[in-house]
Amino acid sequence: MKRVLVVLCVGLLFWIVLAGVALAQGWVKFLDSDKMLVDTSMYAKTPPWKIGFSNASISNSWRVFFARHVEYEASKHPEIAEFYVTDAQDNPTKQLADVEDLLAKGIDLLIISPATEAALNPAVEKAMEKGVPVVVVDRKVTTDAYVTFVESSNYQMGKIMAEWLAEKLGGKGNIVMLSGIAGAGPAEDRLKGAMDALKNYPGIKVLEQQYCEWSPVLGKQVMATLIQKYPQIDGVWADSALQGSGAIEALQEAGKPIPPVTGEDMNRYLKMWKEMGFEGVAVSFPTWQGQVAVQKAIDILNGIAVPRYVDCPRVIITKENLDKFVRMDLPDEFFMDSRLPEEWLPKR
Amino acid sequence: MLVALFVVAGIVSPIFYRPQNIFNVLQQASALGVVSVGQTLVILSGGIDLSIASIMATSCVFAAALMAGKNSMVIPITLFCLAIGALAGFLNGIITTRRNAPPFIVTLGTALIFQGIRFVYTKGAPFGSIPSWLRFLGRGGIGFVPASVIIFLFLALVMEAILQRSAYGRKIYAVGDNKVAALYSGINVPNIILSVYALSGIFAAFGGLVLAGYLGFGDNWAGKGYELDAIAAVVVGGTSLAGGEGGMGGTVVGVLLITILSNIVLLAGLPYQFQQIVKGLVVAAAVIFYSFVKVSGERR
Amino acid sequence: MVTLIQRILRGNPTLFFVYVILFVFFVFAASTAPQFRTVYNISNLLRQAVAFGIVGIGQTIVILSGGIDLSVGSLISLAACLTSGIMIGNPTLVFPIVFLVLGIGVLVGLTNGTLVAYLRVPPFIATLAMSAILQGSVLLYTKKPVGGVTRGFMFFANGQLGAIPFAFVFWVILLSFFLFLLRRTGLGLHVYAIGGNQEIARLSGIRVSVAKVAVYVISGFMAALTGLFLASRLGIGDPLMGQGFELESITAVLIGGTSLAGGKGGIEGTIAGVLIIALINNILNLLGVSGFWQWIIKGIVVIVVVAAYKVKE
Amino acid sequence: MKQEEALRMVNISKYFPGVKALDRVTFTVNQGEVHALVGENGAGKSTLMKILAGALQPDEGEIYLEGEKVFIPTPQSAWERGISIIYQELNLLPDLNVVQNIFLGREHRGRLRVLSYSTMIREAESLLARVGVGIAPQTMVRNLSVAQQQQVEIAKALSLNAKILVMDEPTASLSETEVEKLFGIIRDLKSKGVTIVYISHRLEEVFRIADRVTVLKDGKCIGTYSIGELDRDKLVKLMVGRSFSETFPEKAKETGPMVVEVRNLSVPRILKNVNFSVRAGEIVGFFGLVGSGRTDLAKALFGFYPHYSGEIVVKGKTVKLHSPQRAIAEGVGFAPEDRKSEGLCLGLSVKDNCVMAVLDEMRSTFFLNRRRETGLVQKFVADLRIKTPHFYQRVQNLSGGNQQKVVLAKWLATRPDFLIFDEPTRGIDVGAKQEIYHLMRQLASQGKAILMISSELPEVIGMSDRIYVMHDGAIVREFGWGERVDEERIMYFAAGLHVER
Repeated sequence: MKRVLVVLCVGLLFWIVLAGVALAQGWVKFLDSDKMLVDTSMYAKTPPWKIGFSNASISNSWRVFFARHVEYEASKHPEIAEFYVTDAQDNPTKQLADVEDLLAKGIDLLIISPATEAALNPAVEKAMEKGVPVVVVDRKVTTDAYVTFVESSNYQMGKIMAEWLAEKLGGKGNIVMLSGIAGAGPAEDRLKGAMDALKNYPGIKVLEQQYCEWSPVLGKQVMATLIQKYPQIDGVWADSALQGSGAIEALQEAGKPIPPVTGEDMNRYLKMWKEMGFEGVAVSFPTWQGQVAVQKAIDILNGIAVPRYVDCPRVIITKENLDKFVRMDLPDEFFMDSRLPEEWLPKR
Repeated sequence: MLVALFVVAGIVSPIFYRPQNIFNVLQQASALGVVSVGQTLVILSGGIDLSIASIMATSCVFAAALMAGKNSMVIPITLFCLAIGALAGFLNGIITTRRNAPPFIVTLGTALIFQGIRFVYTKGAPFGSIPSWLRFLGRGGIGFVPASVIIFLFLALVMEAILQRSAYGRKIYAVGDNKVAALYSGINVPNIILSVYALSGIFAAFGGLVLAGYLGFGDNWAGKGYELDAIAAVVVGGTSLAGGEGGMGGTVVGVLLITILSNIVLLAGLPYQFQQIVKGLVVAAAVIFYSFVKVSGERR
Repeated sequence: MVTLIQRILRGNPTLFFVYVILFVFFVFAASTAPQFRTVYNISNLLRQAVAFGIVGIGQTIVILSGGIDLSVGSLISLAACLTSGIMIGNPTLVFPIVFLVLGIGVLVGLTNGTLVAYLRVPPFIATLAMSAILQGSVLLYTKKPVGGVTRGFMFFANGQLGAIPFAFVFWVILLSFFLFLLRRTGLGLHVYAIGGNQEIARLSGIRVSVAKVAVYVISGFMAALTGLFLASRLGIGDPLMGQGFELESITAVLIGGTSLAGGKGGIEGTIAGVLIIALINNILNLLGVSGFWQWIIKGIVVIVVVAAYKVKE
Repeated sequence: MKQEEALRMVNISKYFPGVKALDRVTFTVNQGEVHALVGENGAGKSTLMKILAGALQPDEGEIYLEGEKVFIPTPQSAWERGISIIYQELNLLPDLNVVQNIFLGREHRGRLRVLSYSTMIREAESLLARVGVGIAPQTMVRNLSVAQQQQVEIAKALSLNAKILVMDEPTASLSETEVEKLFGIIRDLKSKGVTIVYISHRLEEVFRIADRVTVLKDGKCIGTYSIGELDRDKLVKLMVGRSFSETFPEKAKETGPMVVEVRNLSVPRILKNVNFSVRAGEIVGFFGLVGSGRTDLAKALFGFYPHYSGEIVVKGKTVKLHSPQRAIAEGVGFAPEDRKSEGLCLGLSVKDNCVMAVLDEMRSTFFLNRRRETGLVQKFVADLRIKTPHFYQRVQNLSGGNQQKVVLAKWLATRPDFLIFDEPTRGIDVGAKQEIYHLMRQLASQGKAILMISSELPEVIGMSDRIYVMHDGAIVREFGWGERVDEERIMYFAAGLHVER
């Protein structure tokens, strides 16, 4: 009895600490509703199904890989009679219209990758009100009106990158931070994650944080200027390999030793890393989130309970496993944490 | 004005004067410079070209894909990319002249079409790589002078010479000043306009190659925003949006001004948002300045 | 009937042509996509047209006066962000915020107008610069979607009056008002006159500068209104949500047959232009055309439509 | 009859860049008179009237209306004081309708300041009836002929119920009958006590309608005369400061070979079966009312209507003139009617305009040859006596006559065999007119064939060796060498009266 009590107390204490940390970290979701399974029996339907996928855009290669995963997974399920895809071209207003168009087609389930978080609330609410279950993927909505949310946390991604960088520098040094598009959800989340992580490393001094629009051109230009401005840059935190690869080029051309630079699973970055041999880390923002989203969608329509929240585990590529991911023969803009079979890769 | 900015830049940050920084600024200015040369021609003839950025990216993507890292392919594919640019410009020109449609909207449409074409071609994920020769064009240098800026200044100089000294150049001014009078003087106005758009397309494609060289791979959005920056540079350089007035000299200054501006905003450590605000203010101020100079000139 | 058509053709062939195109698109949509014909889809289509419709009205008036307004996109973002950022679900704040936001729109328009009319800055440049300044300001205010609007406020964009979207009714009322303004008031006539020939307008005793400022104020007001509408439609303001509105609204106006040189055209055409663009989007979605091809098709449609108006010199 | 003073402008001065347009001009008009204001182009007439109308502000000077000192800062304030003006260049907006144009800037408003078109339309109808033109008030101005537009302008001026009405070259594009109608209106207004200031280059009109004349020259007031004190010669002498015994140069004594022969030239709906010829050394005049197709004929000869039918023979060779470039290559030159919008690039320099049509000839290898260019320009500036401070002066800063000479220089540079002049002296002062006439005759005597289109009868008769009269797109009469011509006979055919016989 006593032992049971002790176990219980320790367990409780552990819970409280964890909850406290979680609250402090702002991942409250993990603990309340998010780990829960959602009963989807009311959405069960006999095939054939019509599924709508409202994509935010396919205007860059990450999004193309993401969309391909969705379509690849959909193609594997003969139960899906119709699979409609719309492209909002990065415009939330158009996406709202797209969702309305999809609903007009009488879809049984909506998969949505919102163009901007929060702004697509009315779209998903409308779908749920009509009894169409919604799978949100990649970027979040702030309403509760969805069945499941599949993502890979941008906050975590930024945080892991920053922690790696701080550890690599031994907790001490000057870094610059290069973000994506000011005002874009993923960029801001990654930045927030990084900033929160850096609070634990008082020795790390952020010399400057600038936005580079996820453009390799701007990444290179901004870095070239920052090199002039700061004689000593010990590390570069870049929230994506787009500006990251530009920054590496700038460093290389300035004839500087390349300090640790963070990146992601974009082949360009991996290739540079392999060729130049600097200290790098790639934290993937998995393109296969889309595949998971379709799998969850199938579950829902089969009436199988799904988790309220699915976090797709990001791959962390380090020096040790770099060779497993980098492919010198593949194009620069390929994302290597991919689950696509060879024939589904974008090709001419 | 440029001198003033140089002084201000130095006050904001002495780093500005470092040779390496000047090198960077010049290098960063050159792709914008090349496309602004084309934009100047279009604006002088009384038009406007908003398809520049799209042509740049298309050329960049095609260069990477078709050169595939092989130096032997640089020259043929460069020609191919310039041909694509010329084609886009030709489309702009032919519709603007034959159908007398507003260039603003026609070039916007062309931009969309070529955006679609490059994505369809690459399926959204650009492939291939940029061979070392082209890379030298984009990032190499002779001593402290970037190769790309030599090309930019050379092109600007050649076009200025053509504008001021050749029959063709004079015709561009005439068309920009008064299309009807140019027509009545036996100038083949549609052909001039057509050629100007085609040239702008070629310059845009070339700018895309410079950027490809700078960047090292095919990027679907290389040159994003350059169409408006180029217009801003041309206008800041004193070329009138109404056409028929201005020249390359001003454009070179305008391009440097816009680039230096970004540079000193960064050197001053101002956040990105300020860069936009400052750019907006400077462009507005420059144009207000010109209009005052003009008005006081008239009242002289 | 034949004489009527002849009269229309002689009076305003461009307008006639736009509506023919609209009709053709409509018939095409209705015949190829069965889902198109549902009441639900049509009411969606109308609702979708409203955002561009509102900002398009302002843009039309600016273009009629011989100007152009490239600052509407950033202004929309600013307006939407302020709306949701200050309201944060508080119903008592709805009216003050609406006034504040519309006031900011007016102020921005006033600045644009002053730059154009009194400081002689070409409208293209003045509003482009304004756009950069506004976009910078929004991002200084917030980098993420902020706050949220109240349920009641969301009725503005999403409510239904029976089968008809409230927003569409609102748009129709706005349209009638501005049609009336352009056709039946001095300001409207003066806008056409200024766009036709500024010097003649001046010699006719029209206060050109005042009218020009008024035109940009209207455009700023309409852009702010669009920002309110979008905040209502999406429930929240996003600092990048207005991107692209400037160029698309101009496209709609020009497709509607209004001349970029000013003085010719009107809101009647813009209505068709806005509906044509909404229809294209709707059809391409219903037909499931891939995003890459959508760009190409849209580009071609835009060029073909403007090329079809052979404007006389 | 006791004359009250309606208007007195005292010591008015106005400066423009590089020019003193008005130099302490004093101008007095009596109540109820028709007061002609004459002077060469650039004498300052239009500037003075623009100041009166509130469109320009004087740099110094005062204006008195009925003895009371006034300021006229805007066009509205001019109307409020009963001053209205019909400008020299048409001031109508083509994309608005007649009613909107007539009432532009002072629309009638009903309740809630809404425009009340019904009242405006009613009023417009009565105004148009008064002018004697039968057009529907809601017609777009774009669809009106030039003469009809001019009449709408007059209706617009009438609508103001002005006490002082200024007419700046109102008859420039009116036919003889329409001019008569206008004079009727002027007399009618005068009888109602309206004061009229009448600006015209057509001196015979001045003598027919004016009570008094004020002469301006080079921005200065030469004097005011009652019409009885003057005759034509005296007036011209006052205007140009020298006298002209003969207005037109001597006609050609002999002609050379055929240069241009046109056979059955037709352009659907524009030209019908036009046949004519022009020989080297002769000036052939074309007269026709507005809409008769005279300018279209010129355009056809200059390659603007590529789909014509019929034959054009230049120097014995049948040519296909399907573009202006082709026409120029065949030795055709064309000085168009509207100098500012068709003839010149106003923002460019004298030099650039002069060489514009021969740019391709100015090349040595690739670049333009500066020396050849300046040589050419120097020659023409000297030959044609173009008054310009330097070759790089923008042509917009030149006077009308000098601008016309630049146009002429542009065409002479192409060394044409055949020159078409469309209204060569429109809006040009008497002195410059003389120069242009002499230049034209000189060119003819050098062996060029010249086709002159004009709507001024004295000019056509005085200048032409032969005259063709056009009506409704066709040539209706040729007056051959030495054939007796007079204004009535020409007008008889031009007005199409021979058909109705």
